[in-house]
Amino acid sequence: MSGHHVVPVRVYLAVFAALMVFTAITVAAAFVDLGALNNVVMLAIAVAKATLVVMFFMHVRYSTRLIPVVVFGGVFFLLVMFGITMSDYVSRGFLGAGSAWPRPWAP
Amino acid sequence: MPFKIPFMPEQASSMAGEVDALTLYLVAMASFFTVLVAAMVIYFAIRYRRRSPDEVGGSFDNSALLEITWTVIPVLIVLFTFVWGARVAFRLYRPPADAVQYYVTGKQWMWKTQHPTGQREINELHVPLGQPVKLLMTSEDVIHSFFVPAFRVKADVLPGRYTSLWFTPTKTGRFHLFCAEYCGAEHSRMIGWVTVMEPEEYQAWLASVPTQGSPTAAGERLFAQLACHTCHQDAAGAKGPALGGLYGRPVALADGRTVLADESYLRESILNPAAKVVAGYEAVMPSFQGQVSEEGILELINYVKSLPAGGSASVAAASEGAL
Amino acid sequence: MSRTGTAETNYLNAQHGLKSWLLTLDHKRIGLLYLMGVSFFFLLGGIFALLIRLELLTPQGDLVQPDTYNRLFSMHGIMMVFFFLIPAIPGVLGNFLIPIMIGTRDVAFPRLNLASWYIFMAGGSITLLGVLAGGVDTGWTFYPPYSSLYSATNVLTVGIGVFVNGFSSILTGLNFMVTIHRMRAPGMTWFRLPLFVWGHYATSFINVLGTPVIAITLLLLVLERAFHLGIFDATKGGDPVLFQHLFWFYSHPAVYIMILPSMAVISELIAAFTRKRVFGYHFVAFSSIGIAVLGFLVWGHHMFVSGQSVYAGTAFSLLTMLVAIPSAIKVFNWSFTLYQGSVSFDTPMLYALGFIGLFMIGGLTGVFLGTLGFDIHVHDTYFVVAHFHYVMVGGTIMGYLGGLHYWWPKITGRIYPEFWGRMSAMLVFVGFNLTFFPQFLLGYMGMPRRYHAYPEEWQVLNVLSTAGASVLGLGFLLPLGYLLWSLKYGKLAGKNPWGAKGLEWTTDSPPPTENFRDAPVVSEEAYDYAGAGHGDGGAPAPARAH
Amino acid sequence: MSHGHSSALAHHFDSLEQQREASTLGMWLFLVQEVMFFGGLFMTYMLYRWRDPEAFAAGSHDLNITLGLLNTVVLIASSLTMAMAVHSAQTSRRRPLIGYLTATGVLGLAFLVVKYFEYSAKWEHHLVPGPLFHFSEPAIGGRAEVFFSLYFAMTGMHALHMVIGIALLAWILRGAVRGRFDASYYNPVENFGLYWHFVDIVWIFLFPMLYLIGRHYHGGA
Ligand code: HEA
Ligand code: HEA
Ligand code: HEC
Ligand code: CUA
Ligand SMILES: [Cu+2]
Repeated sequence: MSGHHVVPVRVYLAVFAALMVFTAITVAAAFVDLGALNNVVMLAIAVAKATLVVMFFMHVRYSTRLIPVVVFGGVFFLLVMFGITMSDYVSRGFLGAGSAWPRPWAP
Repeated sequence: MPFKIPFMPEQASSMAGEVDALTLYLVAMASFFTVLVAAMVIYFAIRYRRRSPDEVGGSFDNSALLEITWTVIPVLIVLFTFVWGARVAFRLYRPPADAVQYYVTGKQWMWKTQHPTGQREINELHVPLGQPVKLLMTSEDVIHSFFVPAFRVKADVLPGRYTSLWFTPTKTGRFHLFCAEYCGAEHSRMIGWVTVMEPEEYQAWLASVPTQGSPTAAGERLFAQLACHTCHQDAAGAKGPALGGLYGRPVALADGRTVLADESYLRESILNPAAKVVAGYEAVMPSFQGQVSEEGILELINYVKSLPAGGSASVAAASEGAL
Repeated sequence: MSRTGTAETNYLNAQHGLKSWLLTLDHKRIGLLYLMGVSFFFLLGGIFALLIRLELLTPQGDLVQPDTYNRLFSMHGIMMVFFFLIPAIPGVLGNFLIPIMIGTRDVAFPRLNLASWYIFMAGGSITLLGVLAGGVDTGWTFYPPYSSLYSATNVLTVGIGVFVNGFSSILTGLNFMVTIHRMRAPGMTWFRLPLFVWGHYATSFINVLGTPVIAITLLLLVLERAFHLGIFDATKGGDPVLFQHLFWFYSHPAVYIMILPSMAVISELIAAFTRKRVFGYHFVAFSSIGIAVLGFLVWGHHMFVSGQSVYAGTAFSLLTMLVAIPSAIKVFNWSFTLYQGSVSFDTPMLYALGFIGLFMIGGLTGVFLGTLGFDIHVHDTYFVVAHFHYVMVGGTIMGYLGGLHYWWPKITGRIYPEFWGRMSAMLVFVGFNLTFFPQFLLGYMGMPRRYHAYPEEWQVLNVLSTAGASVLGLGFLLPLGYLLWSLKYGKLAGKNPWGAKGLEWTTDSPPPTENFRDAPVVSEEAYDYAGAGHGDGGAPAPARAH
Repeated sequence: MSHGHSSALAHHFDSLEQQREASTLGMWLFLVQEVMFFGGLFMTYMLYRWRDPEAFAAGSHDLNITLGLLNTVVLIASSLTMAMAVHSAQTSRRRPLIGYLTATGVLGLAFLVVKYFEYSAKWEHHLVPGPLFHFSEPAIGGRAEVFFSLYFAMTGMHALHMVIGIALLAWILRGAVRGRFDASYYNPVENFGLYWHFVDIVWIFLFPMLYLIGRHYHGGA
């Protein structure tokens, strides 16, 4: 059965190396001022690292179909929480003065 | 459209009729479905009642046509309902341009109100008939909610922020004012009255109430008292920016962002000046947190709002967007 | 196999002694443990409710002090929601029935199941401690900054109690999901599952995804109160409205945690008492999933006047409208199941019919509340109170009682007295409407909720409501009496007293510890009363002519 | 595959296979639950950072990036040793299993020790939210408090998970020493591994979000 898949040790080592490299990049990038891009890079790298851990260390790549569905389902609802809540705050200023939780906007 | 239906509170604002019309539609819609389903259930239950102990039911147990019918029709109905409800709501949110601003501060457990001309009241608010009124509201402690059933308006009143609501009274009389958001022991006693008067009567009433001057005047006094003017003077080389004509204008900040100078921004500038530093100035303004009451802040804001642009005579017309 | 129930060993008499109950891993016994727990909390919550209604008999607020009143409705809401309604149907009926219905010996993780009960009781006990120490007065919604900085009551204790209890829900949901995925008997495909199981699957999904969010939110609240972190404090740059977002992110889906299991019961009752397959099986099954998923997108309808953005409010209003559709589909399908059925009016069916009517009114008034322009006026008034009692009491409790009566013979091996059953169903129905219908009117007239005193013009309707509550209380007390009575004196039930379909009716009453003497193999659709699979619409089949 | 472990099969399962799949699914659902649990904290972080990026950058500036980086490396390394432990169990090698589990535990403890030094430094610098809180930069002042509240809430919750993890690890290790696990039965090891990796992933997000956002913050504005 798929669940008994034994992942070769070199895969683990490769993943570990990749995680280390990503860590180095993310720290290095943090010292360079990229403006808003800093956040994008930081998050992209964190997501990539997490994906590696999930796929290889946690064997999702080798598991039955149900497991990825569960994982991505969970992440999806997390994004729903983030997205909808932020949409409230972002749109509070739209109507102009008065109600906005003080917040910058570009005219 | 004034009409009187039992169990409806008095209609005393320009929006009350619109809300009630929506309500009547909703009740009609719900009655239709309730009667439909009840009739169906009762009829089937009697018509197909069990006649012998080992009888079983028929095998007609699905129909795509029926499923589509009773999915699509409710979808259309709720979409229609949504649109109607949203239209009413947007009208409830957007005050007319000629609305006059009053001030409300919620505090455990009382409503403090102030007229544009400076008169203060507690748990009472007098307003003239036919005049659109906008309330700018904040709380000194917990969340409260300003609710006048006869006007069909309600809005939460939050600490650290301004919210607003508006109404145009269409009927004279005294109307219940409730706090609708639970706020502690005396929540149910945080109640009062909104009194709607004929305009002349209102003027007479205003004259009869002693006042220390308009909020703007009070703000001016505070401005001097707190020594704001030492930095904010319309002179070159002043430590702080000139405040004339500030309200309603976008302000460029030191970090490159731009903010709209609305009440919330002014408030933040006084309580937490370092949060948004104006481009070209040092962040030397001290915080006045704890030194001015919520009402004091409102008065200061009022005063700042009244300052004419560039020292010229015309008071910047408050271009108040909707809420 | 011609064994006849109670003479044999069954799960009740297989072992004796308190220890055999407190350490049991048998899902059926755990179900009974839950029955005791939730009944206790229901009675407690009910007593608080009666005191609320007594106070509201007169406008002056003369029975108790305002802060006592505030504790009453807070504890009433907290007990009823967190310690009764959420655990009731999954804990009692779900636990008892899911493994039997899918043809297996137990849930996937029996030890975890028992742990869930202990966590539930621990959470309940901590909360009770808070109650005994003086209660809490924040409302069941715990809004800061009142709860974090101003309330002088036991917010910490109760908050921790509810927090702990959350893990019971999460673990039960997890257990059910794994059980349904991995433990089905041979031949029990997804679309042969009874709708009861589908409903609980959808519920479990919400439990696993939603409950942790309220857990962390309450934890933040507790930390805020204890250490003044500033996270929900406007004077420190936090936002109290964020709490509301996080709270309702769970607590709206939680209302579906409360109703979906009840809907699951209703599907079973309708099928059994019409002796007919539930109309539109697939639609009913998928609408449960639809409710669970859409239910996560609408929480902001509790915040229309909270200072939330108008645009967000509009979007929430639209989504709220859509979440009503799957419920509508269910109501129509249940009603149409009666068509060409063989309808009998035993007690469970009376509850089921009552459910349809009351849930419909509750649900439709929910749609009212989702309508933006309407909600601004009635938010935080008795209209909302009436709405949610229609769905929670008229809906969930009706379903719970219906289910309890229906499976009582299976659970205990005894039949309850039918006459008293029907009496209580009628009393509940009448008392319920008398209690809560006037509250719609009060709400529209403007009576705010959580008010200890109110203007005199509203007294008449309040008196009606209080009168109704006493009838309702009686209606709830009756079953407590006669169900206990039937344990000893009820008629023996036999395997299948209702002539119903479903694996649970093929095993003994009460079932043996391992549920089935021979492991079942499933070869037919659910509710296959007509005998030959199921028809494809079109001409009515002649099966009724038996 | 020999079934030397029929005692490992609980009575209500039909096969070890079914039991294993059930426990794996259960563990994943538990982790999804954990994702939502931490999600509430991340939501709070996101909102307040969006609202006051400067205060967050200033607060972040005061965290010790060297220790943060060290802990990141320690934790990722412990994830590797944990993966290797599962590998050893899958291939029925008891000694390496014990070794890797021990290594994982030691690395976990190392993480906590570093965390302890970080926390005590914060305490000394008055960066713990509460009445003693004091942020040295006047332009930011009390605004940084929410950042530190979140710093402690998030890393504290993470550390709590580490502590629980280490306790569980001790229990797994005991099983390993007694030879309970081999290729035919290792799902406790595997499931514990899932938990441990999850805790690692949380840190993978916490590290850049808390430590790295203030690197080019130079005070003032
Ligand atoms: C069991 C619990 C339960 C259930 C199932 C529901 C179901 C629904 N609820 Fe309710 N609700 C609560 C419990 C519940 N609610 C509680 C406890 C509160 C108050 C919390 C507090 O503040 O303390 C509340 C509050 C509440 C509010 C906030 C009110 C306010 O505070 O201002 C709103 C607003 O949208 C709402 C909407 C809905 C909707 C649209 C549904 C829908 O799911 C209903 C769907 C059902 C139907 C629609 C009926 C059947 C359909 C037909 C008969 C067909 C025809 C239908 C159409 C044409 C639409 N609810
Ligand atoms: C499952 C949920 C549930 C249930 C079942 C009930 C059941 C009832 N509820 Fe409640 N209710 C809530 C959930 C529920 N409620 C919630 C969430 C709130 C909001 C709280 C808040 O604002 O924070 C609320 C609020 C609420 C209010 C509003 C309070 C206010 O805003 O000021 C009222 C007022 O009438 C009320 C009444 C009732 C009544 C009469 C019942 C009846 O159905 C109860 C009938 C049951 C009994 C009566 C028990 C029978 C037992 C006995 C009779 C034993 C008696 C024994 C002795 C005296 C020894 N409830
Ligand atoms: C020590 C000098 C000083 C004092 C006293 C002072 N301010 Fe300021 N104020 C400043 C400076 C400098 C700025 C611009 C930098 C900033 O935004 O922090 C400013 C900015 C402002 C702004 C935002 C202006 C804009 O253009 O956006 C407002 C509003 C304001 N101050 C109001 C007040 C009020 C009201 C008081 C008295 C209660 C006050 N200030 C007292 C120095 C001062
Ligand atoms: Cu103020 Cu309720
Ligand atoms: Cu809701």
